[in-house]
Amino acid sequence: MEPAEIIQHSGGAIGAAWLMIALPLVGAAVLLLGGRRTDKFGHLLGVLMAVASFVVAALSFMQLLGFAPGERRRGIELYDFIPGLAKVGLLVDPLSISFCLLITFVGSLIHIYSIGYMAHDPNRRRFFAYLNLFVAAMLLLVLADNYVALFVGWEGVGLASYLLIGFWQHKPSAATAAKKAFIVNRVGDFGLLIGIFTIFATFHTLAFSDVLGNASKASSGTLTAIGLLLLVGACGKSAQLPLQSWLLDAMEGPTPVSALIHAATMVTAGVYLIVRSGPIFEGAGTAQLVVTIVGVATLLAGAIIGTAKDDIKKALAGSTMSQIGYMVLAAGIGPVGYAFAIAHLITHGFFKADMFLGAGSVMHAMNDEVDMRKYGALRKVMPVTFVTFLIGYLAIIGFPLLSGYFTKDGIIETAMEHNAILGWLAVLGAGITGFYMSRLVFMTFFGAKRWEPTAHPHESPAVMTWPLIILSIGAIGLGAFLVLGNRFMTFLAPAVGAPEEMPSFHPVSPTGLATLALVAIGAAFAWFKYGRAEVPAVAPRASFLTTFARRDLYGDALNEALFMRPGQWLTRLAVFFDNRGVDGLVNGLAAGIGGTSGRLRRVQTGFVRSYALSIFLGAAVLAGAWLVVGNL
Amino acid sequence: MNGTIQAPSIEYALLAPLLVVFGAAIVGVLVEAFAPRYLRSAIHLPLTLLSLAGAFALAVWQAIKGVPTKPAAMGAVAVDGPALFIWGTILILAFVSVLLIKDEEHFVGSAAAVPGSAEEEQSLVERAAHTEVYPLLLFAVGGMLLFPAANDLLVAFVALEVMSLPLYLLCGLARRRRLLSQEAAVKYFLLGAFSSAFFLYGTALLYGYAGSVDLAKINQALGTVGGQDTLLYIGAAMLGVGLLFKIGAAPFQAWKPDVYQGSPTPITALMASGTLVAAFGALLRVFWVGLGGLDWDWRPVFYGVAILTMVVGAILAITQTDIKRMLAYSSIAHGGFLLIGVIATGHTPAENTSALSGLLFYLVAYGFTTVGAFAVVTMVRDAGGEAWHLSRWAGLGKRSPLLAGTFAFFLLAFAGIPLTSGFFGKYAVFQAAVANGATPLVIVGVVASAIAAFFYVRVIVLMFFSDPAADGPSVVLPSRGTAAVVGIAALATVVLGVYPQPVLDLAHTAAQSLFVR
Amino acid sequence: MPWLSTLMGVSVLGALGVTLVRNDKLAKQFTLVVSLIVLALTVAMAVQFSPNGDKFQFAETYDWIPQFGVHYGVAVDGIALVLILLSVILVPIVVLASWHDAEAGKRSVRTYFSLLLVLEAMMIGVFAATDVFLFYVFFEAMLIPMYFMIGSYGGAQRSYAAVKFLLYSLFGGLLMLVAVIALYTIAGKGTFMFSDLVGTIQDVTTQKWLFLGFFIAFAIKAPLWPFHTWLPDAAAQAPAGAAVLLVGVLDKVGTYGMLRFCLELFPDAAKFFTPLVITLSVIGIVYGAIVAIGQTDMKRLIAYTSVSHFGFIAMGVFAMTTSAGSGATLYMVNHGFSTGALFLIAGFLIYRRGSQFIADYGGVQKVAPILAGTFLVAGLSSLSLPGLSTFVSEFMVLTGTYQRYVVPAVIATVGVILAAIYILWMYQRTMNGPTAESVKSLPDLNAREKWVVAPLVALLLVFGFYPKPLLDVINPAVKDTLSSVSVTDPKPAVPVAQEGQ
Amino acid sequence: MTTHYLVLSALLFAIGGVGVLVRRNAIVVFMCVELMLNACNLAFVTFARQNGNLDGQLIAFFVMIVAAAEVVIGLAIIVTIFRTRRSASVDDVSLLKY
Repeated sequence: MEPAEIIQHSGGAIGAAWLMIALPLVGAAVLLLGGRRTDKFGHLLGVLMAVASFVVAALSFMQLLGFAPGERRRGIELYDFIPGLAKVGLLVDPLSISFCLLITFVGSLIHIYSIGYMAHDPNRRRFFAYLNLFVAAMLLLVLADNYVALFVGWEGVGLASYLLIGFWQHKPSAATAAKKAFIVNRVGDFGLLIGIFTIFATFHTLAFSDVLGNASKASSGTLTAIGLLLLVGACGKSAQLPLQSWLLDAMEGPTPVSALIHAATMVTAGVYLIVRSGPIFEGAGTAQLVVTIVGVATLLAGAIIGTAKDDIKKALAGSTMSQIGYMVLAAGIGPVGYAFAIAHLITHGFFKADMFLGAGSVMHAMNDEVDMRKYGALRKVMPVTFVTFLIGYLAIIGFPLLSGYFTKDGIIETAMEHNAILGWLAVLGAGITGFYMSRLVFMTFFGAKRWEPTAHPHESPAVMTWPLIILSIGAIGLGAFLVLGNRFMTFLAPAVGAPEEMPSFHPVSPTGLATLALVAIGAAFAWFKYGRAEVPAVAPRASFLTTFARRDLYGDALNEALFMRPGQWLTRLAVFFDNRGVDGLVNGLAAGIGGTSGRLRRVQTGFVRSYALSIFLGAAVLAGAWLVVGNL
Repeated sequence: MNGTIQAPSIEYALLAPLLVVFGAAIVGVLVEAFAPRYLRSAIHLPLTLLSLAGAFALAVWQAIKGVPTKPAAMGAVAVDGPALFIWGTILILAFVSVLLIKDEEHFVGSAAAVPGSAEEEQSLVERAAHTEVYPLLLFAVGGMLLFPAANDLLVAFVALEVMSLPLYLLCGLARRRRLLSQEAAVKYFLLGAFSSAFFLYGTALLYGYAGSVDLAKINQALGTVGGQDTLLYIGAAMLGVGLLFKIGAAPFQAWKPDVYQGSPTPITALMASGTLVAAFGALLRVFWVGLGGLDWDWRPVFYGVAILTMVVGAILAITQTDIKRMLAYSSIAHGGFLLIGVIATGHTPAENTSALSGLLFYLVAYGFTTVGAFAVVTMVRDAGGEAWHLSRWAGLGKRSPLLAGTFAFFLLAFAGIPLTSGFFGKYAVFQAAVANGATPLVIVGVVASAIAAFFYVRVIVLMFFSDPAADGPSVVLPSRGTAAVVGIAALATVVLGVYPQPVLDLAHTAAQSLFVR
Repeated sequence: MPWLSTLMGVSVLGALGVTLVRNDKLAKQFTLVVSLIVLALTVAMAVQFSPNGDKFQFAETYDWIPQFGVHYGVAVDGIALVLILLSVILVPIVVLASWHDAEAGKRSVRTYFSLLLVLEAMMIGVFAATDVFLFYVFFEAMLIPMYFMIGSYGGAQRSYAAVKFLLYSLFGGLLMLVAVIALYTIAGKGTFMFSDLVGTIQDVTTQKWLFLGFFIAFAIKAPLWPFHTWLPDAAAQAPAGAAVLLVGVLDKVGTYGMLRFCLELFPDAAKFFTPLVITLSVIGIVYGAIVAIGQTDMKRLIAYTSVSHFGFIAMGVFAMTTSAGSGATLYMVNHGFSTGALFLIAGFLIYRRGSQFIADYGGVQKVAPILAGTFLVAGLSSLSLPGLSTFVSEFMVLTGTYQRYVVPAVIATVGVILAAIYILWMYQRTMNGPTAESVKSLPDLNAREKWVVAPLVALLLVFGFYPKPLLDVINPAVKDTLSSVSVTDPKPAVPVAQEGQ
Repeated sequence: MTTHYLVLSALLFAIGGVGVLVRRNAIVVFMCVELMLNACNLAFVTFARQNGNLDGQLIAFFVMIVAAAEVVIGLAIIVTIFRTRRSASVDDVSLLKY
């Protein structure tokens, strides 16, 4: 089934969809320009704007549901952005509205949570300003009806991410991490930009409606090129191999940031881009294949990294990488996979945000300690956090009937049908997930207390626990709601198309059983190693493989060896060349003329007879020249 | 040979400017002889200024009345458009220079007294003064007027000497640094006489070739006389030596820095402006009227000379540390630029007119700026007299911004920055040269200009961007004359830089009548 | 009404007036008022400009030097108009920013502001000139006030920098002079009016030589690699305000000249040399960025970023597509605001601490958040973050270039990554991390400084989201230019029928 | 026949010229210049003979007068510097250089 036509729309909540973007943007502007004057109510304004944005999203969703499925792609013209290149408009369709709901809903919860989490930070207002900025940019990204506006949002979230990772910028590590995130993202943007240039050169337009509607007319070579370039962009934003390295460092940011940006929403933008550009990928098999390979590679890499991390946030970050790997894998499969990719994206948004916020709650209780080796036995002191975290945990490992069970297993099943190798690797990934998530839970909430003497853990305030509770409810039921009866796939079909034959859900399938078995083995292994056994307070010397995982698969080492060192060397060389070579040439020329002058002026000896000689010789030369010229 | 001698017809009206200047010079000599010492200065100054002004008025009157198309005085003197224009220019420049000379500080009280001797002391006590300066100057100016107007080589030679001999003397009359001044006089004299001999020998050879020293007749002979080309070529080369020497073209430039440096600054100003103008006028006339038919031969030779001159002038100037020497080298470089204009004279009247008018304009522009620049030099003094060393000029911009600013402006004009007269001067000759296919020469010209800009800019750096030395020179309160000179020069530099059209028109009209052949 | 002459006249009279004011403070206020009047007049003029009307509007032509065929001819098309707007917007900002700059060296304050106004008149003149000779006159004469501003009011190495700047530019200008003369002579029209000279040089070899004469001058001015080394010296030594005008406006004369003169007067030569120019530009983009990364001096760093940016502009000009051409023109304007903001804020920082070295700072964000914040915004505009106007222009240039020259555009896009590195690394080293002892008591921006930065940031944001007003003016002019070069945009591989294209 | 005179004139001119280059005494140098002028005179007279007009002879007189004037000036200058420096060597006057 092909995607539906876009219908120009005005009026109603959808007509006011721009408010979704504008409201948080205004919030950010007020808080940033208002300065300290807005300190008192800054966080409240931030929450208000996020919630208001959610309300608009919800109303738009309602209105959209009111249309027949084939008329659910509504375009709203805004203004002529770059005359001749791009008009800006919004596209409200099932795909974008799903994202809007996720972003604004989870976003609002995280805003609320942050009131408590950031309560003691003197710059809380600024934090909320950045959060609002992020929400606005993210919404622009998903609502844009063309690639330029998408790119504006794309970079906007990058900026917000930069600002929020480096929020505690007095910490050099945070500042470095922020910079790294931005630069690595820029590498991705490099691909995305060139992809956009290629699109423009091919179609002379950047509007989704024109490009995607005519994609089939372009040669497959062009489409492959565009697809791969867009993939580079997606890799950067979604921390897929080989541009994954920034995500782990990004955990330097405050935990709500990790939850919102680096788990639930921004990092999934790559998946959105691929799904949105579906018609391009569908015309380019090679590109699709590469997408799936990247997805699988990342889901394994993320999982492996997750197994060895003692920093609770980094372990979760590895998990995020891995889960997004699943989504990318699904997105690379084509229309069958799109719905699963987005569904998993949404459920992941809930349960991963849930877990990140839970981790934040733990850190909040433990004086911002992130090393799980210094946790243990927290289930009793933090019951709410523990229960909500446990739900998230069960959801992610695919415990039957919880969200992850439906969405992730859907992806695995689809992959298995698409390509058995990919499928089995995805199953393997699920097994590892079972291990590292269990390890995380056991190390944190079970076992013996390994707290620092100064730690006095306590349950977090209600403003932090309520978002956890709400998110965990989503983590429980959302998967079933979306997947059962192909509800989401049907809903999404007008936007991204759908397979001719809807897949049916088998509660008991060989793949599903294999997955469950592997997950159980992984969890059991974790129990033996970290639940029952004593966890050393200092990480023991580890095997080569563990070190490999601890060092993020040597991703940073590789970057350093391949890019940073040569880059620094190149920079020094260039500076040297510029000073000595280019500028040296200029100054050398000047010095040369000066030197000539200095030597030549010695000819002016001051002796009148030597002057006379020059006249005499000059006369001879002149006469000689004349004779020569005259007799030519 | 019928026994009667025809009285030569002399067009006195045409020659009136010359006669006025020479007459005033002779009156000046008489004043020296008969007027009491205390009156001499009081008589000389008005006499000199009035005669120059009168001569200028007569030249203007002549120009308005109509430019004659035939040489005057039996073909000896050609009062044509270019000559009148050059006369006007020289007379104004001379007038301005006289205003500088008026300041007696510049000249020695008694030239005969040995420096440092008791006689010199006495002459200082007596406040003795060489008021002969004025008649000498008038003679020199008379020579300058005659030189470019001379229509035969003998007159040219005589004019050359009349112009040069008083200048040799004037060079040696500086009040301060007398050793340098005397050295300048000796060098200028010996080398000047040496080069005059070349000029004369060239005249002789051309006389041998053509049977006449009349320029027009020489030119006629060019096509008709055969078999004596060697005489012609060597003769032309020897004439060239004499003329290029006066211009200061390489390789005959060596005297210029030494003489410019040693001479009393007002005399340097006169030489750098008036002599240069006169010499270029004569060069044009000799080569264009006398050897016009030979231009295929002299143009390539001048090509080389021009390139050498520009390059030598520009390159040697950048390491100079003495302001007057630097200006001298700058003058050499400008001589090179002006030679481009000479080479640019072409074959059609239109081409000639544009080249010639460009050259004339350049001469006016350069002359004024030069006089102004040297006038500024006279004002910057320390205990030992004028402060010539460039390091002494450091920070002048802070101490007397107006003077330094004016000087910087002159320097920018030398460098040929737009909105100064120097720019249009250069532009005019460059354009004529390009129009006549001498583009490579112009490229050398602009490269030399760029190099030359360095040392002008260096002085500005010193004056404005460096901190003043603690015991730096002071700027004397200018006498009214000096102030007037600086003012006039600055005004001319501005006006010619912003609205050059009237003077260009004038030069154009003058050039249109071309040289009388 | 003779708008353009009025603008220049007001500036010049203002410059004279400033020298007559006896009191320094009054002189500053007077200058500010004059520059604001000029701004108001320019805006009034711009409002009356009709983008789809005659190519050149507000034309005034008088004979200046008939003998040389030189006119006083001024007029504006869209390209010139936006650049004049840029200039007159920057001048009051610079005046306000330089409030105390001239005092630091204990030099004449009045002279500084007088030079500033003279420069303003010349900046207007150089963009408005419709007579090639007049353009040349302004082109060269502009050097002088800037020379004095750098030399008299700059940093420790100021005289070296000023001389290098002047001589380098002068050299280029003189080469151009030869070309100007040759153009006049060969065209044989007896006039320097640009419109009369377009299309007169038919011989391609001649065009090539003349093109080189003009181009080298512009390449030095812009500056393109490898003629760029004067810029870091000059910009680093100039007082911040002068650096803004130098990099923000004066250098644009180079790229403007390429667009206006190199392309229109010598279309065939321009096409012939396009590969060369694009190569130089691309080298400049990457090279400038890499060298910028390695700088230890803030102002030098910003100067090198400009080398990179000028590469983008030149590439856009010579890509000869509508999008690239308009983008390049817009880039000239945006770069003025962006680099202007960077230089000024860096200047404020340097003024406080007395050092240009990045290593002397650290953690400024903590003590001076507004300064740091605005510096970040300016920095982000330098790395062309979407939402800021520089993105629009860079995007247009790259899109337009890619249509015709894929590989150069791809290499140039690497500059996008490098820009992130040099800006963010500088920001990190100066603003982030633990607060350095020496900056602990650094005051934040004061009211005057906020007024300096606010308009720039506002312009960057407004044109970042709504560049249409500028592009509506620029687009017709660029299209006209390209049509006189007789090039058309490449056709799309997949034509998509749609309205509005 | 006149060729010999011309050769002589050229020789004299050359001797004068070389004399200027090699002699140190200012007076001698100056006399060498005078020799050159006289060589010119000889040439003039010879050419007058050759060309069959009197112009050359006339010019010779002019040249003599000019030469006399030059002597007056020249001696004055040389004597002045001799008195100052107690030396007539032109090599001693070399303060102005480079």
